Amino acid sequence: MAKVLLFGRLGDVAGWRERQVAATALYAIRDCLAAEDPALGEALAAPGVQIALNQAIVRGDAPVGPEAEVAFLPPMSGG
Amino acid sequence: MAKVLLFGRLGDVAGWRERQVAATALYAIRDCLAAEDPALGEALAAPGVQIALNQAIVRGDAPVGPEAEVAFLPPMSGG
Amino acid sequence: MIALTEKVFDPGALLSEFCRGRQETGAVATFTGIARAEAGGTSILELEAYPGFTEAEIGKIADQARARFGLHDVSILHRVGKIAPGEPIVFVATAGAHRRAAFEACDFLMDYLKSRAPFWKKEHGPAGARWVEPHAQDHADAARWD
Amino acid sequence: MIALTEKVFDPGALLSEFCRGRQETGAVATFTGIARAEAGGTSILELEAYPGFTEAEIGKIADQARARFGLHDVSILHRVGKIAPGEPIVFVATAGAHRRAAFEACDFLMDYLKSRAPFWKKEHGPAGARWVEPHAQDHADAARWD
Repeated sequence: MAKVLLFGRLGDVAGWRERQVAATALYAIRDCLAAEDPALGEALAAPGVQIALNQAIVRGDAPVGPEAEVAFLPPMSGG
Repeated sequence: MAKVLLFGRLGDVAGWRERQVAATALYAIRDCLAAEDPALGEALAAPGVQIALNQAIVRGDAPVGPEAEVAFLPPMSGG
Repeated sequence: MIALTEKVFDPGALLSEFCRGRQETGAVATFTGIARAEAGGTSILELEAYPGFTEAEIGKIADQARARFGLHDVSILHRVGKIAPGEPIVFVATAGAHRRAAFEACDFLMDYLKSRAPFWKKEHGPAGARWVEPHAQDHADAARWD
Repeated sequence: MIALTEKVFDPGALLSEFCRGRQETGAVATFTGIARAEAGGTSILELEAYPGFTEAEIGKIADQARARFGLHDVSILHRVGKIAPGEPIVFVATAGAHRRAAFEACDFLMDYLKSRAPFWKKEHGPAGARWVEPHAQDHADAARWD
Protein backbone atom coordinates (compact mmCIF):
# COMPACT_ATOMS: atom_id res chain seq x y z
CA MET A 1 0.00 0.00 0.00
CA ALA A 2 1.28 3.46 -0.91
CA LYS A 3 0.24 6.62 0.90
CA VAL A 4 -1.32 8.97 -1.66
CA LEU A 5 -1.53 12.73 -1.06
CA LEU A 6 -3.53 15.27 -3.06
CA PHE A 7 -2.79 19.00 -2.94
CA GLY A 8 -4.59 22.20 -3.93
CA ARG A 9 -7.71 21.82 -6.06
CA LEU A 10 -7.09 18.05 -6.47
CA GLY A 11 -8.04 17.53 -2.82
CA ASP A 12 -11.20 19.59 -3.29
CA VAL A 13 -12.19 17.57 -6.40
CA ALA A 14 -11.61 14.22 -4.64
CA GLY A 15 -13.08 15.20 -1.29
CA TRP A 16 -9.99 13.72 0.48
CA ARG A 17 -6.34 14.73 0.79
CA GLU A 18 -4.70 11.50 2.02
CA ARG A 19 -5.45 7.78 1.65
CA GLN A 20 -3.84 4.40 1.04
CA VAL A 21 -3.85 2.91 -2.46
CA ALA A 22 -2.84 -0.65 -3.34
CA ALA A 23 -0.82 -0.34 -6.53
CA THR A 24 2.86 -0.80 -7.38
CA ALA A 25 3.53 1.93 -9.96
CA LEU A 26 2.71 5.64 -10.31
CA TYR A 27 0.53 5.33 -13.42
CA ALA A 28 -1.28 2.34 -11.91
CA ILE A 29 -2.14 4.47 -8.88
CA ARG A 30 -3.40 7.25 -11.13
CA ASP A 31 -5.49 4.82 -13.19
CA CYS A 32 -6.90 3.25 -10.03
CA LEU A 33 -7.97 6.68 -8.71
CA ALA A 34 -9.46 7.65 -12.10
CA ALA A 35 -11.48 4.42 -12.31
CA GLU A 36 -13.04 5.11 -8.90
CA ASP A 37 -13.62 8.83 -9.51
CA PRO A 38 -13.68 10.06 -13.13
CA ALA A 39 -13.74 13.74 -12.09
CA LEU A 40 -10.54 13.18 -10.11
CA GLY A 41 -9.10 11.24 -13.04
CA GLU A 42 -9.68 14.22 -15.30
CA ALA A 43 -8.14 16.61 -12.73
CA LEU A 44 -5.05 14.37 -12.37
CA ALA A 45 -4.58 14.33 -16.16
CA ALA A 46 -4.76 18.14 -16.46
CA PRO A 47 -1.67 19.94 -17.78
CA GLY A 48 0.89 20.85 -15.15
CA VAL A 49 0.03 18.17 -12.61
CA GLN A 50 3.31 16.70 -11.30
CA ILE A 51 3.92 13.54 -9.30
CA ALA A 52 6.31 13.32 -6.35
CA LEU A 53 7.51 9.92 -5.15
CA ASN A 54 8.94 10.03 -1.63
CA GLN A 55 9.10 13.82 -1.88
CA ALA A 56 11.03 13.93 -5.17
CA ILE A 57 9.43 14.97 -8.45
CA VAL A 58 9.38 12.07 -10.94
CA ARG A 59 8.72 12.41 -14.67
CA GLY A 60 7.08 9.42 -16.32
CA ASP A 61 6.09 6.17 -14.63
CA ALA A 62 8.06 4.52 -11.83
CA PRO A 63 7.66 1.52 -9.53
CA VAL A 64 6.26 2.28 -6.09
CA GLY A 65 7.41 0.40 -2.98
CA PRO A 66 5.06 -0.69 -0.17
CA GLU A 67 5.94 2.21 2.16
CA ALA A 68 6.05 4.85 -0.55
CA GLU A 69 4.53 8.34 -0.37
CA VAL A 70 3.02 9.48 -3.68
CA ALA A 71 1.85 13.07 -4.03
CA PHE A 72 -0.10 14.63 -6.90
CA LEU A 73 0.81 18.30 -7.21
CA PRO A 74 -1.22 20.73 -9.32
CA PRO A 75 0.63 23.81 -10.65
CA MET A 76 2.29 25.56 -7.72
CA SER A 77 1.05 29.04 -7.03
CA GLY A 78 3.85 30.38 -4.90
CA GLY A 79 3.13 31.90 -1.52
CA MET B 1 27.39 87.80 16.08
CA ALA B 2 26.77 84.72 13.97
CA LYS B 3 27.06 81.19 15.36
CA VAL B 4 29.66 79.35 13.26
CA LEU B 5 29.75 75.53 13.10
CA LEU B 6 32.53 73.37 11.65
CA PHE B 7 31.96 69.74 10.65
CA GLY B 8 34.15 66.72 9.90
CA ARG B 9 37.86 67.38 9.44
CA LEU B 10 37.31 71.17 9.60
CA GLY B 11 36.57 70.87 13.33
CA ASP B 12 39.73 68.81 13.84
CA VAL B 13 41.86 71.36 11.95
CA ALA B 14 40.44 74.28 13.97
CA GLY B 15 40.36 72.54 17.34
CA TRP B 16 36.77 73.80 17.87
CA ARG B 17 33.36 72.95 16.34
CA GLU B 18 31.24 75.93 17.41
CA ARG B 19 31.91 79.60 18.19
CA GLN B 20 30.58 83.11 17.70
CA VAL B 21 32.06 85.32 14.95
CA ALA B 22 31.36 89.03 14.52
CA ALA B 23 30.94 89.49 10.77
CA THR B 24 27.98 90.33 8.54
CA ALA B 25 28.59 88.21 5.41
CA LEU B 26 29.64 84.63 4.66
CA TYR B 27 32.92 85.47 2.93
CA ALA B 28 33.78 87.97 5.68
CA ILE B 29 33.34 85.20 8.25
CA ARG B 30 35.55 82.90 6.24
CA ASP B 31 38.23 85.61 5.83
CA CYS B 32 38.08 86.37 9.52
CA LEU B 33 38.62 82.70 10.44
CA ALA B 34 41.45 82.39 7.89
CA ALA B 35 43.22 85.47 9.24
CA GLU B 36 43.18 84.01 12.76
CA ASP B 37 44.14 80.46 11.70
CA PRO B 38 45.81 80.03 8.29
CA ALA B 39 45.54 76.20 8.44
CA LEU B 40 41.78 76.49 8.92
CA GLY B 41 41.66 79.11 6.14
CA GLU B 42 43.28 76.62 3.77
CA ALA B 43 40.90 73.83 4.85
CA LEU B 44 37.85 76.10 4.33
CA ALA B 45 39.06 76.99 0.81
CA ALA B 46 39.52 73.31 -0.18
CA PRO B 47 37.38 71.99 -3.04
CA GLY B 48 33.98 70.66 -2.05
CA VAL B 49 33.54 72.72 1.14
CA GLN B 50 29.98 74.07 1.19
CA ILE B 51 28.43 76.78 3.37
CA ALA B 52 24.99 76.50 4.95
CA LEU B 53 23.25 79.64 6.22
CA ASN B 54 20.46 78.87 8.67
CA GLN B 55 20.57 75.20 7.58
CA ALA B 56 20.23 75.89 3.83
CA ILE B 57 23.16 75.49 1.43
CA VAL B 58 24.16 78.85 -0.11
CA ARG B 59 26.36 79.25 -3.17
CA GLY B 60 28.44 82.46 -3.28
CA ASP B 61 28.48 85.22 -0.70
CA ALA B 62 25.41 86.32 1.28
CA PRO B 63 24.66 88.74 4.11
CA VAL B 64 24.47 87.22 7.57
CA GLY B 65 22.02 88.49 10.20
CA PRO B 66 22.89 88.82 13.90
CA GLU B 67 21.21 85.54 14.96
CA ALA B 68 22.39 83.54 11.96
CA GLU B 69 23.81 80.01 12.03
CA VAL B 70 26.65 79.51 9.53
CA ALA B 71 27.99 76.00 8.96
CA PHE B 72 31.06 74.98 6.96
CA LEU B 73 30.53 71.51 5.52
CA PRO B 74 33.37 69.46 4.02
CA PRO B 75 32.40 66.84 1.39
CA MET B 76 29.70 64.61 2.88
CA SER B 77 30.68 61.00 3.31
CA GLY B 78 27.29 59.36 3.68
CA GLY B 79 26.56 57.14 6.65
CA MET C 1 16.33 28.80 9.19
CA ILE C 2 13.82 27.62 6.61
CA ALA C 3 10.47 26.97 8.23
CA LEU C 4 6.72 26.94 7.80
CA THR C 5 4.30 28.00 10.52
CA GLU C 6 0.55 27.96 11.04
CA LYS C 7 0.78 30.74 13.63
CA VAL C 8 0.87 34.51 13.32
CA PHE C 9 4.49 35.67 13.64
CA ASP C 10 6.26 38.96 14.32
CA PRO C 11 8.77 39.82 11.57
CA GLY C 12 10.55 42.19 13.95
CA ALA C 13 11.34 39.39 16.40
CA LEU C 14 12.85 37.42 13.50
CA LEU C 15 14.97 40.39 12.40
CA SER C 16 16.27 40.97 15.95
CA GLU C 17 17.30 37.32 16.16
CA PHE C 18 18.84 37.38 12.66
CA CYS C 19 21.04 40.44 13.39
CA ARG C 20 22.30 39.20 16.75
CA GLY C 21 26.04 38.69 17.18
CA ARG C 22 27.11 39.60 13.65
CA GLN C 23 30.64 41.01 13.40
CA GLU C 24 31.44 40.74 9.69
CA THR C 25 27.98 41.18 8.17
CA GLY C 26 27.67 44.73 6.90
CA ALA C 27 24.26 44.32 5.32
CA VAL C 28 20.96 42.71 6.26
CA ALA C 29 18.03 43.02 3.85
CA THR C 30 14.56 41.75 4.69
CA PHE C 31 11.23 41.41 3.02
CA THR C 32 7.91 40.92 4.78
CA GLY C 33 4.84 40.07 2.73
CA ILE C 34 1.55 41.01 4.36
CA ALA C 35 -1.95 39.82 3.41
CA ARG C 36 -3.79 42.79 1.94
CA ALA C 37 -7.45 43.48 2.67
CA GLU C 38 -7.95 44.65 -0.96
CA ALA C 39 -10.67 46.94 0.41
CA GLY C 40 -12.74 43.92 1.49
CA GLY C 41 -12.18 41.96 -1.75
CA THR C 42 -10.32 39.13 -0.02
CA SER C 43 -11.32 38.17 3.47
CA ILE C 44 -9.08 35.16 4.10
CA LEU C 45 -6.09 33.74 2.26
CA GLU C 46 -5.37 30.03 2.66
CA LEU C 47 -2.00 28.51 1.83
CA GLU C 48 -1.36 24.81 1.56
CA ALA C 49 2.17 23.39 1.63
CA TYR C 50 3.54 19.87 1.30
CA PRO C 51 5.33 19.54 4.65
CA GLY C 52 8.91 18.38 4.20
CA PHE C 53 8.88 18.78 0.43
CA THR C 54 8.08 22.50 0.55
CA GLU C 55 10.87 23.32 3.05
CA ALA C 56 13.33 21.17 1.07
CA GLU C 57 12.50 22.93 -2.22
CA ILE C 58 12.83 26.35 -0.59
CA GLY C 59 16.11 25.20 0.98
CA LYS C 60 17.51 24.38 -2.48
CA ILE C 61 16.79 27.92 -3.66
CA ALA C 62 18.23 29.37 -0.47
CA ASP C 63 21.44 27.40 -1.16
CA GLN C 64 21.49 28.79 -4.72
CA ALA C 65 21.13 32.30 -3.29
CA ARG C 66 23.96 31.73 -0.80
CA ALA C 67 26.29 30.67 -3.59
CA ARG C 68 25.18 33.18 -6.21
CA PHE C 69 25.25 36.25 -3.94
CA GLY C 70 27.96 35.16 -1.48
CA LEU C 71 25.60 35.38 1.48
CA HIS C 72 26.64 34.88 5.08
CA ASP C 73 23.16 33.70 6.07
CA VAL C 74 19.54 33.36 4.96
CA SER C 75 16.35 32.99 6.96
CA ILE C 76 12.88 32.28 5.58
CA LEU C 77 9.64 31.81 7.51
CA HIS C 78 6.41 31.20 5.58
CA ARG C 79 2.88 31.03 6.88
CA VAL C 80 0.57 28.18 5.90
CA GLY C 81 -3.12 27.71 6.68
CA LYS C 82 -5.62 30.55 6.91
CA ILE C 83 -4.22 34.07 6.98
CA ALA C 84 -6.29 37.17 7.76
CA PRO C 85 -5.70 40.61 6.20
CA GLY C 86 -2.89 42.48 7.93
CA GLU C 87 -1.09 39.28 8.98
CA PRO C 88 2.45 38.58 7.69
CA ILE C 89 2.64 35.79 5.09
CA VAL C 90 6.37 35.54 4.55
CA PHE C 91 9.60 36.87 6.02
CA VAL C 92 12.93 36.63 4.19
CA ALA C 93 16.22 37.91 5.59
CA THR C 94 19.60 37.88 3.85
CA ALA C 95 22.98 38.78 5.32
CA GLY C 96 26.10 39.68 3.38
CA ALA C 97 29.23 41.77 3.56
CA HIS C 98 27.75 44.46 1.28
CA ARG C 99 24.31 45.81 0.56
CA ARG C 100 24.00 45.10 -3.17
CA ALA C 101 24.28 41.33 -2.62
CA ALA C 102 21.90 41.34 0.35
CA PHE C 103 19.24 43.28 -1.59
CA GLU C 104 19.54 41.21 -4.75
CA ALA C 105 19.42 37.91 -2.88
CA CYS C 106 16.30 38.98 -0.99
CA ASP C 107 14.64 40.09 -4.23
CA PHE C 108 15.65 36.81 -5.95
CA LEU C 109 14.26 34.69 -3.10
CA MET C 110 10.96 36.58 -3.05
CA ASP C 111 10.54 36.20 -6.82
CA TYR C 112 10.99 32.46 -6.40
CA LEU C 113 8.69 32.23 -3.38
CA LYS C 114 5.91 34.21 -5.09
CA SER C 115 5.92 32.28 -8.35
CA ARG C 116 7.46 28.82 -8.09
CA ALA C 117 7.59 27.68 -4.48
CA PRO C 118 5.43 24.62 -3.65
CA PHE C 119 2.37 26.33 -2.21
CA TRP C 120 -1.24 26.17 -3.29
CA LYS C 121 -3.20 29.30 -2.62
CA LYS C 122 -6.92 29.70 -2.07
CA GLU C 123 -8.71 33.01 -1.68
CA HIS C 124 -11.87 33.06 0.41
CA GLY C 125 -13.76 36.19 -0.65
CA PRO C 126 -17.32 37.51 -0.63
CA ALA C 127 -18.05 35.47 -3.80
CA GLY C 128 -16.75 32.18 -2.37
CA ALA C 129 -13.39 30.40 -2.49
CA ARG C 130 -11.09 29.91 -5.48
CA TRP C 131 -7.62 28.45 -6.07
CA VAL C 132 -5.27 31.02 -7.56
CA GLU C 133 -2.28 30.75 -9.87
CA PRO C 134 0.71 33.11 -9.90
CA HIS C 135 0.22 36.41 -11.72
CA ALA C 136 1.94 36.96 -15.07
CA GLN C 137 3.98 39.68 -13.29
CA ASP C 138 5.27 37.10 -10.80
CA HIS C 139 6.43 34.83 -13.63
CA ALA C 140 8.08 37.79 -15.38
CA ASP C 141 9.82 38.80 -12.11
CA ALA C 142 11.11 35.27 -11.56
CA ALA C 143 12.36 35.02 -15.16
CA ARG C 144 14.70 37.99 -14.58
CA TRP C 145 17.11 35.64 -12.76
CA ASP C 146 17.14 32.77 -15.28
CA MET D 1 9.91 58.60 11.04
CA ILE D 2 13.24 60.17 10.08
CA ALA D 3 15.52 60.29 13.09
CA LEU D 4 19.10 60.24 14.33
CA THR D 5 20.14 58.51 17.53
CA GLU D 6 23.28 58.27 19.63
CA LYS D 7 22.11 55.02 21.23
CA VAL D 8 22.34 51.40 20.13
CA PHE D 9 19.00 50.38 18.60
CA ASP D 10 17.25 47.11 17.74
CA PRO D 11 16.22 46.95 14.07
CA GLY D 12 13.69 44.24 14.91
CA ALA D 13 11.80 46.51 17.30
CA LEU D 14 11.59 49.10 14.51
CA LEU D 15 10.29 46.53 12.02
CA SER D 16 7.62 45.28 14.46
CA GLU D 17 6.42 48.85 14.96
CA PHE D 18 6.54 49.59 11.22
CA CYS D 19 4.39 46.56 10.27
CA ARG D 20 1.74 47.14 12.96
CA GLY D 21 -1.83 47.73 11.81
CA ARG D 22 -1.22 47.62 8.05
CA GLN D 23 -4.24 46.46 6.01
CA GLU D 24 -3.39 47.56 2.47
CA THR D 25 0.42 47.26 2.56
CA GLY D 26 1.42 44.05 0.83
CA ALA D 27 5.15 44.62 0.98
CA VAL D 28 7.65 45.84 3.56
CA ALA D 29 11.34 45.90 2.64
CA THR D 30 14.04 46.80 5.14
CA PHE D 31 17.75 47.32 5.17
CA THR D 32 19.97 47.26 8.25
CA GLY D 33 23.56 48.39 7.93
CA ILE D 34 25.87 46.96 10.59
CA ALA D 35 29.38 48.14 11.51
CA ARG D 36 31.82 45.47 10.38
CA ALA D 37 34.84 44.46 12.41
CA GLU D 38 36.90 44.05 9.20
CA ALA D 39 38.86 41.38 11.07
CA GLY D 40 40.13 43.99 13.55
CA GLY D 41 40.92 46.62 10.90
CA THR D 42 38.37 49.10 12.24
CA SER D 43 37.70 49.26 15.94
CA ILE D 44 35.29 52.20 16.15
CA LEU D 45 33.33 54.12 13.54
CA GLU D 46 32.35 57.68 14.37
CA LEU D 47 29.60 59.52 12.51
CA GLU D 48 28.97 63.21 12.80
CA ALA D 49 25.69 64.77 11.60
CA TYR D 50 24.45 68.35 11.49
CA PRO D 51 21.37 68.07 13.72
CA GLY D 52 18.27 69.45 12.05
CA PHE D 53 19.95 69.87 8.66
CA THR D 54 20.78 66.16 8.33
CA GLU D 55 17.24 64.99 9.15
CA ALA D 56 15.77 67.62 6.80
CA GLU D 57 18.00 66.54 3.90
CA ILE D 58 17.17 62.86 4.48
CA GLY D 59 13.48 63.82 4.70
CA LYS D 60 13.66 65.43 1.23
CA ILE D 61 14.98 62.18 -0.25
CA ALA D 62 12.36 60.16 1.64
CA ASP D 63 9.68 62.39 0.07
CA GLN D 64 11.24 61.79 -3.36
CA ALA D 65 11.10 58.03 -2.70
CA ARG D 66 7.45 58.19 -1.59
CA ALA D 67 6.49 59.95 -4.83
CA ARG D 68 8.74 58.00 -7.18
CA PHE D 69 7.84 54.52 -5.87
CA GLY D 70 4.28 55.20 -4.65
CA LEU D 71 5.17 54.23 -1.09
CA HIS D 72 2.66 54.01 1.73
CA ASP D 73 5.30 54.77 4.35
CA VAL D 74 9.04 55.18 4.99
CA SER D 75 11.04 54.96 8.19
CA ILE D 76 14.74 55.78 8.63
CA LEU D 77 16.81 55.68 11.80
CA HIS D 78 20.52 56.52 11.62
CA ARG D 79 23.15 56.25 14.33
CA VAL D 80 25.51 59.11 15.05
CA GLY D 81 28.48 59.23 17.42
CA LYS D 82 30.76 56.29 18.11
CA ILE D 83 29.64 52.90 16.82
CA ALA D 84 31.30 49.61 17.74
CA PRO D 85 31.61 46.59 15.39
CA GLY D 86 28.40 44.56 15.32
CA GLU D 87 26.19 47.55 16.13
CA PRO D 88 23.53 48.68 13.63
CA ILE D 89 24.34 51.96 11.85
CA VAL D 90 21.20 52.50 9.82
CA PHE D 91 17.71 51.04 9.45
CA VAL D 92 15.49 51.82 6.47
CA ALA D 93 11.97 50.43 6.02
CA THR D 94 9.67 50.99 3.05
CA ALA D 95 6.03 49.97 2.70
CA GLY D 96 4.09 49.66 -0.54
CA ALA D 97 1.30 47.73 -2.17
CA HIS D 98 3.73 45.51 -4.10
CA ARG D 99 7.24 44.18 -3.52
CA ARG D 100 9.08 45.66 -6.51
CA ALA D 101 8.38 49.23 -5.37
CA ALA D 102 9.26 48.47 -1.74
CA PHE D 103 12.60 46.85 -2.71
CA GLU D 104 13.58 49.55 -5.19
CA ALA D 105 12.72 52.37 -2.80
CA CYS D 106 14.78 50.77 -0.02
CA ASP D 107 17.72 50.29 -2.39
CA PHE D 108 17.38 53.91 -3.64
CA LEU D 109 17.32 55.31 -0.09
CA MET D 110 20.37 53.29 0.97
CA ASP D 111 22.35 54.42 -2.08
CA TYR D 112 21.59 58.02 -1.12
CA LEU D 113 22.36 57.50 2.56
CA LYS D 114 25.70 55.79 1.84
CA SER D 115 27.01 58.35 -0.62
CA ARG D 116 25.35 61.76 -0.34
CA ALA D 117 23.62 62.13 3.03
CA PRO D 118 25.08 64.83 5.32
CA PHE D 119 27.29 62.73 7.55
CA TRP D 120 31.00 62.91 8.17
CA LYS D 121 32.62 59.61 8.95
CA LYS D 122 35.76 58.92 10.95
CA GLU D 123 37.36 55.51 11.37
CA HIS D 124 39.32 54.87 14.54
CA GLY D 125 41.61 51.93 13.78
CA PRO D 126 44.88 50.45 15.03
CA ALA D 127 46.81 53.08 12.99
CA GLY D 128 44.86 56.05 14.37
CA ALA D 129 41.81 57.97 13.18
CA ARG D 130 40.98 59.19 9.68
CA TRP D 131 38.06 60.92 7.99
CA VAL D 132 36.69 58.86 5.12
CA GLU D 133 34.98 59.77 1.88
CA PRO D 134 32.40 57.61 0.07
CA HIS D 135 33.77 54.74 -2.01
CA ALA D 136 33.68 54.98 -5.79
CA GLN D 137 31.20 52.07 -5.66
CA ASP D 138 28.85 54.13 -3.48
CA HIS D 139 28.92 56.98 -6.00
CA ALA D 140 28.29 54.55 -8.85
CA ASP D 141 25.38 52.97 -6.96
CA ALA D 142 23.80 56.37 -6.29
CA ALA D 143 24.21 57.44 -9.92
CA ARG D 144 22.00 54.53 -11.06
CA TRP D 145 18.93 56.55 -10.00
CA ASP D 146 19.86 59.92 -11.61
